[in-house]
This record gives sequence, C-alpha cells and structure tokens, in this order.
Amino acid sequence: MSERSRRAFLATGTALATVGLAGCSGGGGGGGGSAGESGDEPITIGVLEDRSGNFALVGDPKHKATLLAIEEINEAGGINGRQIEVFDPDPQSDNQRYKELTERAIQQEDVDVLWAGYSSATRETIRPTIDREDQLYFYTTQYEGGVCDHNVFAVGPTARQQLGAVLPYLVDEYGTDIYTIAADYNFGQLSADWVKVLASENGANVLDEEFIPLSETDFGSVINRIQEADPDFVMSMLVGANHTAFYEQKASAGLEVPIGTSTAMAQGYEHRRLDAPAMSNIFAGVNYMEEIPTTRNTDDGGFVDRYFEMWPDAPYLNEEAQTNYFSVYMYKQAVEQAGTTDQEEVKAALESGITYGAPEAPEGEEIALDGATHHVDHHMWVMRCDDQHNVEAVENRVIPEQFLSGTVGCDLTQEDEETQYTPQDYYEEAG
Amino acid sequence: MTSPYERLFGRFEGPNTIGNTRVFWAGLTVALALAAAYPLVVSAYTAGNTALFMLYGLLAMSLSLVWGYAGVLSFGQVVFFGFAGYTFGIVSINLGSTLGVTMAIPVAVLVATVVAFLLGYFMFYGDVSGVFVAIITLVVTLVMQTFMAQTAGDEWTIGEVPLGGFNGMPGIPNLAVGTEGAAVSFSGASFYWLVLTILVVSYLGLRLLVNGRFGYAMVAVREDEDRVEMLGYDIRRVKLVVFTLGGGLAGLSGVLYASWGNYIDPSVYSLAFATLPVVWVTVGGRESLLGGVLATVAIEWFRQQLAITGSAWATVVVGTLLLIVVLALPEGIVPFVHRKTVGFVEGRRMVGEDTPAADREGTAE
Amino acid sequence: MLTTTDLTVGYGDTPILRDVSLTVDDGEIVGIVGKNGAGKTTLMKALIGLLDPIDGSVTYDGTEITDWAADERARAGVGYIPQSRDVFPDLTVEQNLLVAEGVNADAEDLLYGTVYDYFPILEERASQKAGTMSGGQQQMLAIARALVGNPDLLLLDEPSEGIQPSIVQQITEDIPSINEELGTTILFVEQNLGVIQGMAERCYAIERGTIVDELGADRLADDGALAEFIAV
Amino acid sequence: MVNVVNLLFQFLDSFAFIVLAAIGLAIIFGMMGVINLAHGEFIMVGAYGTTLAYNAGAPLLLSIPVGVLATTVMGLVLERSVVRRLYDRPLDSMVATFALGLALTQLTRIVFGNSLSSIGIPLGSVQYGQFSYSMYRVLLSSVALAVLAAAYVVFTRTEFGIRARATIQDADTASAMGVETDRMYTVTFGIGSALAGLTGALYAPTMSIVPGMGSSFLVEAFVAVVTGGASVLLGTTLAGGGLGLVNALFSNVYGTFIGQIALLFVAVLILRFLPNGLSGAVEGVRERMERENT
Repeated sequence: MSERSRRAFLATGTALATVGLAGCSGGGGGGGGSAGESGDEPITIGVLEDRSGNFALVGDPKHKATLLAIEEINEAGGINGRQIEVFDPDPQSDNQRYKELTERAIQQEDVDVLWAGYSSATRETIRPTIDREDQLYFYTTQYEGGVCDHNVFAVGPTARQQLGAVLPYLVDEYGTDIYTIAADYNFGQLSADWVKVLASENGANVLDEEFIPLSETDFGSVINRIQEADPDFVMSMLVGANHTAFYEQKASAGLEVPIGTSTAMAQGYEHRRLDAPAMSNIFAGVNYMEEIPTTRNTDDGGFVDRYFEMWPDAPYLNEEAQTNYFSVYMYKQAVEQAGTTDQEEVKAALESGITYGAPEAPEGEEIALDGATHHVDHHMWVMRCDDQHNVEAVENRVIPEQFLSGTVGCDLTQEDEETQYTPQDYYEEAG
Repeated sequence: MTSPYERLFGRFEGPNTIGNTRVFWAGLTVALALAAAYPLVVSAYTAGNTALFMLYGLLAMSLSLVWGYAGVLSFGQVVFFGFAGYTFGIVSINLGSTLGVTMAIPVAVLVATVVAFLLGYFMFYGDVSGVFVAIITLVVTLVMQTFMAQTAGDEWTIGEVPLGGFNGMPGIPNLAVGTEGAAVSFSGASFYWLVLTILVVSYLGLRLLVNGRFGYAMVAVREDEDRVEMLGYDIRRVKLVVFTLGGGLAGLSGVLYASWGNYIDPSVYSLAFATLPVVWVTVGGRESLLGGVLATVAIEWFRQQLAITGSAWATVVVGTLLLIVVLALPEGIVPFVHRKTVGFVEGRRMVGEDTPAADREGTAE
Repeated sequence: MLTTTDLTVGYGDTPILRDVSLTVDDGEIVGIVGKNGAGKTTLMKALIGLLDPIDGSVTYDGTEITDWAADERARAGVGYIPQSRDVFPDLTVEQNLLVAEGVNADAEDLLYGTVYDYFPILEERASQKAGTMSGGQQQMLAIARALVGNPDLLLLDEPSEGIQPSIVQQITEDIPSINEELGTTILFVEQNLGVIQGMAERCYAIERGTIVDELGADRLADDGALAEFIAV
Repeated sequence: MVNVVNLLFQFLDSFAFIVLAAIGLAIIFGMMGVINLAHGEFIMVGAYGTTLAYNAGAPLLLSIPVGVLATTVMGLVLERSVVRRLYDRPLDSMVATFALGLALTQLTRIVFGNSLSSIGIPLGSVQYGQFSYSMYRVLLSSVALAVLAAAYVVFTRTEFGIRARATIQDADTASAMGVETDRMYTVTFGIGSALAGLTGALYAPTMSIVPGMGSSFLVEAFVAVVTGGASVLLGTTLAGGGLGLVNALFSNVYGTFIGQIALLFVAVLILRFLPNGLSGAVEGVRERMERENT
C-alpha cells in the first residue's frame, strides 16, 4: 500500500516534469556541458542571497560568508588554478525576482554552480528552473528535509537533525510532555510532524500543537494556552521578525517553561537583538552558531575572526553563513576531484562522498556529504541561552541524515529523482 | 465618402485614445514588426524575460481601463490576477493533460471575471465610490494575502493540488493549446509571441470599446457621474461592466504569469505587488492604453537591472524616481510626450470639445 | 471700499469675465444683476479670492489685494455668503459660526448677540447639525456666519435662490438694516426682481462676462428696465 | 474551557492593537482623503526613534516622545513637500506614499542595518492562577482609549478641530471664512503622523525592530478603517471593539489562526451588510432617533 502510493506520487512528479519539459523549446545553453573543460577561464559562481527585504537579516550573512570563502580560495590560487568570479545580484526577498535571476544566472551568466535562497518557498520557486536546466544548486538553509533531487544539494541540517539534537536532550532534562508551536506554513507544519515522530521515538508525547500565522505579532492567547496545557517544555518552530515578538512577550508574561527550537538564535541571533532575559532557557538544536566552541571556529585566526576581518560591521555570523562557507569548499574539492567544472561530473564527484573540516566540527573531525541523498551528516550542537543571554554548548554529536537514506530510500547515485518527501511518507513507510 | 484609411482605422479612433493619425498607425505597425522580430535576435532568456514584462503590461492595461477610462480607483487588479493564476494551476495540474491545460485557461479567466463581478456588484450596488473603492479593493488584496499564506495544511488541497500556503504552488505547466497529439505548447520565443499577440488583440479590442458608445459612457462616468445619471445611464451598471471586464483581463494576465514561472505564491497579493499596476499606469499615463504597457516594460526592466547590480540603493532609487514622476508629470509620461509633440493641435481641439467654457460656467452658476 | 480694474477671470486659460471694472463705496448696497451664465458667481469667487484673475486688479480699502488668498481677504474684513449657502453640514450651527470668527481679524468683538437677535432660530438650534436644517435656515446661518466676525464688506451670492418666499422677504428686510446698523458695505448678486429692488441702492448689469450697464435708483424702480437683464 | 480573565486581557490586547494600528491612518484618510501607504513606515520610524533613544541611554518614558517627535517632523516635512501637491489625486497620492515607504524602508536598512537591539517589555506580568499576562500589553488598551478620547476632544471641542473639519467638508468655503486651510491640512497630517509614530513607539518594546516591521500593522489598520466607515474616531473605536472581540474570542478558543480568519471574515460581512461601515450604521440609528425625538 505504502509503496504503491509512493510510486503513484513519483509517477505524478514525473508526469509533471514531462509536461514542463514538453513546453521547453530548446531551453538555453546552461546545464550539463556549459563551461569549458580546460584553461584559465574563471569559474562563475551564482550567489543569490537576500540583502534587502524581509529576509535580509538572515540572508546577508549568507552572502558575506560565501564571498569570504571565494576570496580565500582565490587568494590561495583558485580551483585547479582557475579564479572564481561571482554573479551576485540582490533578489530583494522577492520570489518572482528569484525566478528571473535564476533564469538569468543559468542562461545569461552561464554559472557553473548556484547558491540561492533562504526560504523553502524560494527553493520551490526556482526548483523547476533548476531541474529543467539540470543546474548544480546548493540550498544551504536549515529546512524541513526530504528534498531528493539530483540537481539539489541541500547541505543545511534538516528538521530531523536539528530537532533530533535538542528534543531528546530536553526529554532527559525536563520530562516527557511537549507543547508545539510552529509557524503556519510548510516548514512549520512539517517540523511539527517531526516533533511528533521524535517524541514517539523518545517516549515523550505531544500534548498539543498550534500553528501560528506568519503575520501574527500578538501572542497573549498562545501564552495562555501553553500555561493551561502546562507542558514540561515547549518546542518552538516560529520564524521571522513577527514571531520574534513571542519570546519578548512570553518573558514579559512570566512564562518560564524551557523551550527547544530549531529556528531561534542560530539564524536571526535573537539572543543578541532582544533584551535579556527574553531568550532565557531556550535550547537551540543547530549545526552552527557564532558561539560554538570549536578550535576551527573561535580560536585566533579561526572562522569567526576571518569573517569579521573581512566584514567588520557585520552583526552576526549565523548558521546558514557557515553552511554557505563550507559548501563552497566542498564544491572546490569536487571540481578538483572531477578535474572539470562540467556540472554532471561535479555532481558525480560530490556524490562520491566529500568530507570537509567545517567550523562546526570539533578539531580532528570532518563532516561528510552523503552522496546518496545530497545531504550532510552534520555535527549537531545543543546550545542553551541563559538569563544574561550568554550561549553555551550543553551537548554535541554527529547526527546523520536519516529520513531520506533510512526511511524512504532516496539514492541519487542510483536513480535521479526530483521529489520532496514529507513525514507523511515516514508514516507510510513505517506502516 | 469614407477613405480606405477611415474604413480600416475609423472605429479604432476617437477622442478617447491617443494616436489617431496615419503616422501613429504606421509607427505602431513598425514597432510591432520590430517587437515580433525581437526573439529572433536575442537569447531565449531575454525573450522569456521580456515576455514577463509584457504580460505585466496586460495587467497594467486592465487598470488603465477601469481607472483611466471609467475612473474606478481599483487597487485590487492583482486579486483577479492571483485568482486566475491559482485557478489555472489547480485545474491544469489536476487534469494533468494538454487538453486539461487548454481547458484551464478559460476556466481561470472566468473565475477571475466572476470574482471581479461579485466584488464590483457588491461595491457599486452598495453605492461605494471614489477613494473608498480603492481602499476596499486594497483590503481585499491584503485579506487574500493573509488568507493564502495560511493554506499550508493538508486541508487546503483542491483535488490533488495543495494550495501550499506561503510556499506557493509549484509545478504549474506551460501554456498549451490543443489535445494530446495535436498541441502547441508555449515557452521561450513562442510564449513571447503569444503574449505579444494577446497584448495587441487586447489593445485593439479596448480601442474599439473606448471609442464606441459604451466607451463614451465610461468616460462620461469618470468626468461627471451626476450628469451621466441625468442622461439616463445606470452608472452602477457601467462601472460594474468595466470592472468585470478589467477583472477578466487581469485574470488573463495572471494565467500567463502562472505558466511563465510554472509557479504562483501569495506574494502576488502583497501590498508591494498590488501597488505595481498603479505605479505602471501612473507613470505611463492612465488615460493612455499604450502608455501603461510601455511604462510597465520600461519600469520592470529598470527594476530588474537595479536588482542585478545588487546595490543596496536599488529600491531607494526606484522610490525616488517614482516620486519625481508623480509630482512632475501628473498626467503620466506618454500623454505628456504626446501633448508636447504630435498631440498639440489635436489635444487642444479635444479639450475644447470636452469642456466648453459655457458648459463650465453653467455648472458654476 | 472695493474697486476692480479691468478684471479678467476664468478657468484655466478660458476667460469667463472680461475687463470688469466696478466700484463699491463705503456703506453702499450694490447689486449685480445678470442672467444665468453671465459670470456673476465667477465674479464673486474672484472677489473673495477663490479664483485667481488672469488679468486686472482688485483693490480693497486702498490696498491692492489681487494676489491675496481667500482666507487673507476674509481676515481683512470681507464676509462671504456663497451661492447655495454651503454651510458645513456635519458641524453644528454654533460650530459653523465659530469657524468664521476669524473674518475681520481687526474687529473688536464678535457679533453673536447681533446675529442671534436677527435670527433667533439659530440660537434655538445652536447644537443641531447644519446639514439637517431647512434651506432657509441654512441661508440664515450662512448670513450669520459671514456676519459674526463683523466684516466691513459683505459679498452675497444669490441669497434668494431656492428658499421659501417668507424667508426671502425676511432676508430682503434684514440686509439693509444690517447695512444701516452695523455700517457694513454690501455687494450682492441676484436674479430676483423683488430682492434687487428691496435691497440695492444701485446696480451693475452683467452680460456674457462684461459689465454692460449701470443702473441708478430711478432705473431700478422700473421693472421693465431691470427685467431686461435678468430674464432667463 | 474559556477563562474569562484570559479572554478579557486578550480582548484588551486586540482592541489596543487594532485601534493604535489604525488611528494615524484613519485620521489622515478620514480627514483628508489621503490613503497613506507609507503608514507602516511611519510606525516603523516611531519605533526606530524610540529604540535608538533608548539604546542611547534615555529612559523608556523619554524615548517614546522621541519616536513620536521624529515621526511628526517627518510627517510635516513630507506633507509640505509631497502630499499637499496630491490632495485632489487620491491614487497618485497612494503611489507617492508607496514610493516614500519603499525608500524609507531601504534607507533605514542602509543607515541602521537589518535590525536594532530591542527594548525589553517593561512592567512585568499580572499573575492569576496558572495564568499570567503581560501588564504592558494590557496597559496599552488604556493608552488606546486615551488616544481616542484625546483625538475626540481635539476634533470636536477645540477651535482647531472644528476649523479642520470645516476645511475637510468644504475647503473653499472654509478659506472664505478666514480659515488657513493649508495649515489645517498640515497640522492634521502632522497629528496623523504623530499618532502613527506613537503606535510605533508604544509597540517598539514588544516587537522585533527591523525595517519592515510596519507591515505587520497594515492588515489590521486598513481593515479597521474600512469597517469603521466615514466617521473616523467612532469608526475606529467600534472597529477596535468589534473586531478585537471577535479576534480575542476565536483566538482564545481555537487559536491565533482561526482568530485571524474570523477577524477577516467578520470584516467582509460588515462590508457586505453595512456598506457605510460600523460608524455609518450607528450614526444612521442615532439620526433616526433624533428625527423621532424632534
């Protein structure tokens, strides 16, 4: 039954892709064999990250960290002796603009590889173009998980990895009754599903869950409902500037329950922006924050130092910035391994299993790109914020991507797919 | 005695449109020929990109009609645009065949038209007028944005297609006409030609309309509602018809939009996008059907170029230029240029006919 | 008190009044007669400053005020009673009067006592919304409003239009007595024979935007001579 | 189970938010017919002024007036330079204010970065049983009432207010009565700006201070103005009360999502059945009663 429904879903996906292709007359010259094989021609990297509009707060560090990696690589002699050039317009947090600029990056600028977008909505906006052109694409935001697409390398941590880091810790520390609040869109809904999955895996139970519109800024009733349910801890997947108000309002209302999150602090650095103690006793499950105590990160001359040397006025070095940074290096390794920037060959090289000593990994360890799923087995951290808004690491371990590899059996080395799986598929697989 | 010229163009001409000369039609023909040849000399990307600006031009034209000609201050053309885009996605993905795509086009335009009719009926027959129309249509836009952003859950699935909430609806097919086996599908250059054709047909159709009997009624409603009413017209009906028609046109534009990007999301209902048609038409000249289209293409091209520079000042520049145009050229660029050049003589004649001095004095006394 | 010299006024570039020259002396009651569309209201609007002249000049109290805005002219002592009354409908009677307190900024005191004496109904209805009163009551309010600041010159635009005869009669008697008691100079526009004859000391006749005649007291008494200029 | 105290506090909270979000917009629209699409940015400027003053070391009670003042000055400058040229062109004034908003948001980003560190919410909480509520959010409802009362007094009981209303009803006649109509418009726009600034200043401690923050007030603001109808202050009060109650009740029972949907749904019903808005309906009833009495 479950297998059949998945097949049916795949069939629909393929049919859609075919319709899309049927309409594509010639398509333009991007894709597989774009760049020259040899010589000193520069490599062109497309970086579409928001520097204005709603997502600028989280998008700007991504842009800056990418440029840092590129500058470092260029100074060290480039990739296979070729310098890197950047095409980096500002999509202004506007999905339509993303669509236009993605088309332009591929067809006009002929980029060899593309980094683009913060939100899942942006990724889904441009994915049809990416797949039509078979463009090598890195999506670096922490996200709901489940994208199994031979053109997409979703190298940020997934909800299952982030929540899987923090939720078991909180169950151990505080108890088994969970109350979930999540932003009312795909990311929030799917993350809430993952909370349920992880709760049952860890012997906990979700008392209730509430989805909050992205435009909401008034959390009085939410706080009252949490108080009524009286959970041992809250899981919060609230996102965006509006939802930040929750943390200030819950502090003001005197709600002192511990909160686990995959979204707060690491991306929008709420612990730096909000007045203490709004973020007190909040636990973030993340692969990276500016504060994580690894030698590659915080030692003299480490990642943090280099970043702020290049961008002295930057406010914070966030989770996605690090992902952009290390994935540029992973791309470099793959090109060197493939000996070409031919996109299909670079994809194959990436699929062969690249590892890299990213700032998130402690000294002596590396993180691994899983070729089958195009995801990364991240080194995950549980970061606790105290009432002075100091952040400390309370736990860390490697958490591999499990859902695509373990549950739905996505293997892009064997079969090219362009799908996004959801926790629904998890239940179906689990029977 | 009518000359061949008059037989051919007479019904397209009148005081309600700019460009009533042989020179204009000759120029338009040349311009169209150049526009049609454009995809042959540029890349598929550029053609597709320009097609996007042109389909926005259709949206602008729908606003020129309701605002410029009938004086209805609609801020909600994007509502019909969005309804049609979403409907096209829902129907075409559900049916999943070329025939399905073909059928989705009229269904989507119809839905947009019906939505416009219902909204128009309730406003105009509720005696809402003037700036209140603007604010109500604006509120409908904002309400749609808030609502559509909240449709992420499984319960918001129509057939097999989830509305998708904030993430929007991906996988919308390209436009196609025909049945399986005998179909024309539009993308790249062919999509460009399709949009150009629709734009030209709509333009000529609207010229017929505004220079006909109903067109005079529309313009009269804009100029002086009370007097039109005394002449025996039902102004509510006139407004409703124009508003509905404008909704249909905006809907057609929305269908083109959804199939252009194979995608639609709630940002089509955002304040920023809702304001764009007003911006285009204000800059181009609201009483010129062509002005809005030209301004749309120019403004969108310019905005995109600014985005490509990646400059932090991009939106500041756009805002400032817009402000300058609104303040310095209240009538819009195209009517201004027209008045300063070819329309000088013609324009004087028209003003004279439109508002005779004695007429004004009569009102004043 | 008031002189215009070659005054030309219009909407945009289209003149409606051409080369109008007239004089009103201190304490006079002067009428302006003319048919519909002759330019009478345009003249009144130009005198209060709601329309800018294309050419010519206006002198008030020895000062040239051609470029003055309406509110400046009002504060210099020009009271104005617009055609079809134009009271502020959503304000109460009392508030309507209050708005006009600034007319004639030089005046020593406000004439609430006087206007309530003339129009006692206004005191009774002080807190009623002006828009809910009858046309005649609104006309009284418009006159009272123009008077409350004690203007030196009063401009009246067709006070009889659309009002029941008893109130027309009352106004025809009140205006000359205001002129007498308060010394207010009065210039009015009218088409009603009875009102003109009851109020005016002399008259200008206006046709197609120009002054075509001036009528003294003797010709004013002659119904026929007057009717020539006002018959529609 | 509905907790009455929770419901009451949530109602006061919603009421305050709707009234304060709408009041500046409502005055500028209702009094002058100008739809200020930069309303959200005016609120943002109020919040930025307050936050910057607070971060520079001023106490909150002094920072709030700083935000209000900054917005007022900006409003006055913009009225003098831009808005006054567009009084008879309502859609053009929408385009102009939209353009202003666009530039203001991005200028703020360029000058102050993507966010400011925020002010904590003062005053702590009120505890009752297992529940608690932020005192400050509740207190805002009394501020909202005070603002409404003050605006009512200004526009109906002062010479300025009466002259301003006369100007709005008939600018020509008002100027012929000696009213400096230009000044009335300027001051009215200034008052509207000041109130938008006050809203930003008051909500600054409870929100994330980012350049786009003003947009979170827009839906409530426009919905309140439309459902309120032509009589601005009465309309805003009724909209705040009615929509606030609907929002609080449904949020309380079914969650914020249903709360928002219910608010929008009721707004549509009001528009459908009361085309003159809530204030139009109430005034209709009052006028009928007055006529029966006289």
